[in-house]
Amino acid sequence: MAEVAFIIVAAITLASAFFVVFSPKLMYSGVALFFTLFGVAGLYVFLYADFLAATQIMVYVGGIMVLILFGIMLTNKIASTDLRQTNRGRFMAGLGAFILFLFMAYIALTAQWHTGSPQLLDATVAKLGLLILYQYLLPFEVASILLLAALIGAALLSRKK
Amino acid sequence: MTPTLLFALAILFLPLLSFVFQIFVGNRIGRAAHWFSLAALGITLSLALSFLANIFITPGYALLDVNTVWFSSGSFTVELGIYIDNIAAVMLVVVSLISFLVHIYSTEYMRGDPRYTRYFGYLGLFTFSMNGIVLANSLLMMYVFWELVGPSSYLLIGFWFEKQTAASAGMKAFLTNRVGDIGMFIGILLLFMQLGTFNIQAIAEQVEFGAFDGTGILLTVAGIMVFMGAIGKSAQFPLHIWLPDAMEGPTPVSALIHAATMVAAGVYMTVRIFAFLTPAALEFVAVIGGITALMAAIIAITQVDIKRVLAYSTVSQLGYMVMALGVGAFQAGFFHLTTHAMFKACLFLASGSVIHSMHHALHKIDDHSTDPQDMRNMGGLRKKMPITYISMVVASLSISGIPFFTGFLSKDAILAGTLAYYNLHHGWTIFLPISGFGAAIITAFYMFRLIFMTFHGESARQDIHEHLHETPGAMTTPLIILSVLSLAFVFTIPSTVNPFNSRGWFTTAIQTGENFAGLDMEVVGEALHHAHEPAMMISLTVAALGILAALLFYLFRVVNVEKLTKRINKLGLYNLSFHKFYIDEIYDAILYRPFFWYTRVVAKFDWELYDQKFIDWWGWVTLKLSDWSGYSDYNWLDQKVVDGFGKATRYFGKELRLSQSGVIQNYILGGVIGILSIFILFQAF
Amino acid sequence: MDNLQSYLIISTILFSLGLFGVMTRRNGVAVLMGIELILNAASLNFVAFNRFGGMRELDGQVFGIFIIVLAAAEAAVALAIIINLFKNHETVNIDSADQMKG
Amino acid sequence: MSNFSSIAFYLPELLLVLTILAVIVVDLIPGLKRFNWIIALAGIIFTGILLYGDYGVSESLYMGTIAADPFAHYFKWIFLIAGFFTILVSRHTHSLRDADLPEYNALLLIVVFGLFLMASATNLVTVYLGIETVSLPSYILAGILKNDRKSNEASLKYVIFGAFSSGLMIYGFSWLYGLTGSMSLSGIQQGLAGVQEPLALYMAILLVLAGFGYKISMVPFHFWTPDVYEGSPTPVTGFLSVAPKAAGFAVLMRFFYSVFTTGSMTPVAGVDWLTLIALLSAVTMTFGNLIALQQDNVKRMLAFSSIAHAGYMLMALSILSPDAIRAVMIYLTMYLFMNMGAFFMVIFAENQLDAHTVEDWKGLGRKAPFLGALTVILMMSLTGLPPSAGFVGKLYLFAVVIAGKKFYWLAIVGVLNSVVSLFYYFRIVKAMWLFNPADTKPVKAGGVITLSILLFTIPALLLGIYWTPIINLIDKSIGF
Repeated sequence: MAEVAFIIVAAITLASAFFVVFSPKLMYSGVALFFTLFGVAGLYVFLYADFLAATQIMVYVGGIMVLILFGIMLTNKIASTDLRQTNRGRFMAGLGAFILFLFMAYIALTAQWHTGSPQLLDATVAKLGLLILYQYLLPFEVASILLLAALIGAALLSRKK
Repeated sequence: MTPTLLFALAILFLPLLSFVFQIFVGNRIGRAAHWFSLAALGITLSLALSFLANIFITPGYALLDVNTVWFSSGSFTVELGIYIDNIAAVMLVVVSLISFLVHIYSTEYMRGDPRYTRYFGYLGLFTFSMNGIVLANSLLMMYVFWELVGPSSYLLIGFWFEKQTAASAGMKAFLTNRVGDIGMFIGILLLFMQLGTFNIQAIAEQVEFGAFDGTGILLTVAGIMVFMGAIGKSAQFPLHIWLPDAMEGPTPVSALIHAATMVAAGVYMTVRIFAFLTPAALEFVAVIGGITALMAAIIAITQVDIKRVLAYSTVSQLGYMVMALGVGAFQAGFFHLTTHAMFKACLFLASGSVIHSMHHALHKIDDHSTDPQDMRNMGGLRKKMPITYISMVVASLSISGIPFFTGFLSKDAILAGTLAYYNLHHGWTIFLPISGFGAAIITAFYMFRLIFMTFHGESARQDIHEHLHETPGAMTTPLIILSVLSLAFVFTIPSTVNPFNSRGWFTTAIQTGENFAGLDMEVVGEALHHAHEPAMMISLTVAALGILAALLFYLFRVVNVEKLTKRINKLGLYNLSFHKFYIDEIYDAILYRPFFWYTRVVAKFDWELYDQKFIDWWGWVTLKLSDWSGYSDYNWLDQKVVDGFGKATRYFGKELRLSQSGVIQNYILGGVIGILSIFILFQAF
Repeated sequence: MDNLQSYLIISTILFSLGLFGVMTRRNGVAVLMGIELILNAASLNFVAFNRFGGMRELDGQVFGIFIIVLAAAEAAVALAIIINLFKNHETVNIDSADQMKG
Repeated sequence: MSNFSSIAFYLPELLLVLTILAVIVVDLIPGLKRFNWIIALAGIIFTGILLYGDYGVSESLYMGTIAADPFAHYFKWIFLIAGFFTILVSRHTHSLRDADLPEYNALLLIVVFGLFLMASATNLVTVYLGIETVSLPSYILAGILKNDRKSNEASLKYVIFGAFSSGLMIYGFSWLYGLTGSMSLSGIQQGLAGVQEPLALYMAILLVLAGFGYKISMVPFHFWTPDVYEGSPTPVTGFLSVAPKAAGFAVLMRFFYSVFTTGSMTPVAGVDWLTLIALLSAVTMTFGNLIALQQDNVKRMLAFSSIAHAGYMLMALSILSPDAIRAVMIYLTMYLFMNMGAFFMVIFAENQLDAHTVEDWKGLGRKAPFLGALTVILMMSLTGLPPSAGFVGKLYLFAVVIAGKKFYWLAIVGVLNSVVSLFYYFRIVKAMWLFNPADTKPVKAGGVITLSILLFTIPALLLGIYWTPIINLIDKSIGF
């Protein structure tokens, strides 16, 4: 049962990712990205990363996706969301990405990754909370400064003058 | 601080002080500011002379050898120091003497120039960097001053930068020198990495005790690399191309930089590193010198610009010095450096005097199109400018290697060296004496061609001639001093009075007791001793031949024989003059008649044909040779190699530029393809 | 199917697709989507390694969280820049910004 | 060290954060608005004082996520100097007159903070955060001239290329994590000792290198450099060409010298990244120099030359020894002065004459002889002619390569390249001095610009003559 569910989630993720990249219509790409991000969140669930899955949905789907959709709407008339692709670089880009994919897939399958027994964790939230506020306190605080920078910057660039 | 050290520091920094003074204060004072520079250089000269006197009293010891740690960190210690031995002391005198005389000369030559004080400042800067090279005890310090010489000579060559040619000549000199300097830098680093020191004495010592591992190939490479610097700075083949162009600078600058001091820096440096040049490296040095000496001499024949003749002659003489070092006669080489500095500075300053005078004359008749440096516009100047004329003749005799003049002493020693080298090595090394003697004959020829064309015969332009006059005392005094210094007795008396013996006090003073990696000095000394006499004979013959040829070619062609006979006629020697010394008859008897007879018998050859085919044969050959070498020099080296490098880099730059297409996604594609190709490349191998 | 390799393959595919999208999409917003795919692929990797590599701590998941946070910040800035471009160039086609080259 | 006790060693950064907040808050109060730059400068000065107090400290802070070690300490000075003068000069840059300077100052300070983090990061999380904290505000700084199309274009290219490279980098990070099971650099180094099959490690190194290579503009991740440098406001360009590049080298050295090595100074099993760096170094400097020859825009020329400088520094990193780190640190110090000095001169030329191309610079030496003379020194230094700081820097780099006895060819390539560089640097000198300007009316720069150029030219010359103190300082700063 779990296997079937995994295959379905994985298939949705990859198929929608294909759509994101290949769809000629920008709006469709945006919607497809929505599914991809959801799919990745689903994969996190399979990996017992429930908090991360929730974050993914809240931040990505709730935040970044909305931003992107806003971006699309602000810069296009919805009726003409026609998106042409650059034809010149497409072949070379495809070839490059594909060869890189082959190499990486080969390495991913054959490499001798760090091993150990798979963890069986049910509640990660408490652990993660401790980790972030103890081991990773500094990065956590620094991230706030980074967000501040993004805030200032985005406001600075978007406001009229 | 010992007095000696204090003096040495004064020698180094007084010219710099002069520079600082002229740049910051000079402009406000105006013309009188040159007194400061004169005083500074005067003191420098007298201090240098005091060193020379000390050396003369106690030769063979280092006068000063101080060392202080400049900085030290871990494995990297660099010391800063001054080393004065007999060689350095002589060099200091040469530099400060010529510099001082050029300062005096320039007060007149540069009169009225809008940047008069700045010019003196630049001279000071140059002298400072030059003295730095001489005083340095480590290769690194020498390199630093070596590079400092570059910009200061750049400033002087391009001093009249309004002239586009002057500006680009300065640039060319600077860039060409850099090519050699880079090699020198690598060589210094190679030595440092092997031996862990920049100190020249320490390097020589360690090399002597076999510190260099392996078969010595690395040492050879390092030596040749360091010598590259000399190839650039001393205008050796194939980097000599900048020197003739550098004549765009003011003439006193040419005398200072491009005759006496800067170009000699390369030779001086080679003398310094001589102790650790391997036989293979020395062979390389000798060949470079030989090629340069002969080639430049051949080129000099066809030049009509008075300064260009001298420029090529300088290149040729530098080739002599380098060749001398290569064959192991390094004392002869250094001796020639010293004598050459005197007579070549004299020649340049004399030519400057001529140009100055021509320039003023042209200015007076309001002629701005005629080239004041073209010898074809001169002629008959000797009466108008007797002091210039006499000093130039003295210097020419000296450079031609005539006994009683300094050039004879040093040149003879070099030629003996090449002959000795051939005797020791045989085979292809015959090239070295051939090039030495060949260059000697040509030198004598073109120098007297210059004299005859400029000072003898009829004036080519009477209108100019009327306005010519001898230059003022500030310009002639240096000429007189330098021509006196071109007389042999200065370097021999009191040790020897024999004019054919070069072993005067000077050669004793520049003896060193060092051992050398490259050569067994005893063998070389022995061979030199044997080669001395034949070399002298040949060189005398050769010099005489050269002058004779010049006489035939230029004096008798230019002088109107009819006028001469009329003048002689007044003295009553009518018959003789009537028959024109019977020269025509002699010619007729021994040349024409047999020849016409021969032509009548054989074919329809006539006088013109004979003229073209026979008399001018030598001229034709040399002209062609010189044309060809001039052509190859310019078209091949300059255009193909030097410009070719520029063109190639530019071409590739242009092609590579296309990668910067302006489209960000192509950039990312470039990054991805970069990763892929690196990955494949490194996995495949 | 629930093993490390299958997650790695999924992530690799996402990565390559993202790369392809970044290289070929003309619209700036679409390029941004490609970048999001790459970031998601990396994040997925971290979490998968965390799960199967026998790590004692949950560092991988923490890194995943940071990636999400930074992706949000980056998206905000990038969109602001793209909108600014739109104001000046009247288009979001990023190859229209090729004034500087060579 | 625990989080709480780490604060004692984190005071400079904390003060920097306070300054950032103060600058933002002051901007909101109408009467105090114009003081924001004084606050920013004062903040940097006081940060410097606090930083001085940390001299000689070598501690691992915040549960090992960052380290306050002498190595990072040295780099922090470079960032502070660069940041201070950039803020100072920006106020006197005409092209920035209409920009929002309070935000500009705040963003610049955030970049400095990020640089601090980059130099001291010892954990994958902090490395990533550091790089992003530098990049994100930089994107905005590049595009701060909102109505300037070139500035827009610069920031767009910057953000896309930056996001792409950091994506590659964290993908590489994830593989490092997967191979070793650790996030801290020391843990990764120990974990890598057990890696048998180096293929995955090799790919990971390449991907990580993409992220660092982008920061130091190494070929083939250099493409953004010229466009971004040309389009950004000049003070930003000057800053970007020095500070993030230095931080990139700091991270690169920390990574490659402490992670991808075994304990005994040899590359990690089976991955010959030394040859890789040597190759990339040769390509990088050749590329930068050859294209720089073709440029007419001075800023763009300096951009390509900065690529070439990165190549020179990489040259030393192809030898695995403490000397290499020292040589790079020396060169970065020299580079800070000579390159920023050159950019200040560009600001002067833009301010007073609206000069952008070499053609526009013609006769500048006549119009402003003092600054012109200083520029000659700066160009000499950038070319690496003695006696100048650039020469000393190159001396150390070449010494490392030759002492390494491995890549002699690389030294030759480097030497040929520095000959080529002479041609374009002296094109500027030639334009300045060998042409007569249309009018010889003297041009005066503002006091601050003149002072900044002078203050950066003096070290560019002085450090070429006497550099013992710097060496001594660096020698004490090599420990990771």
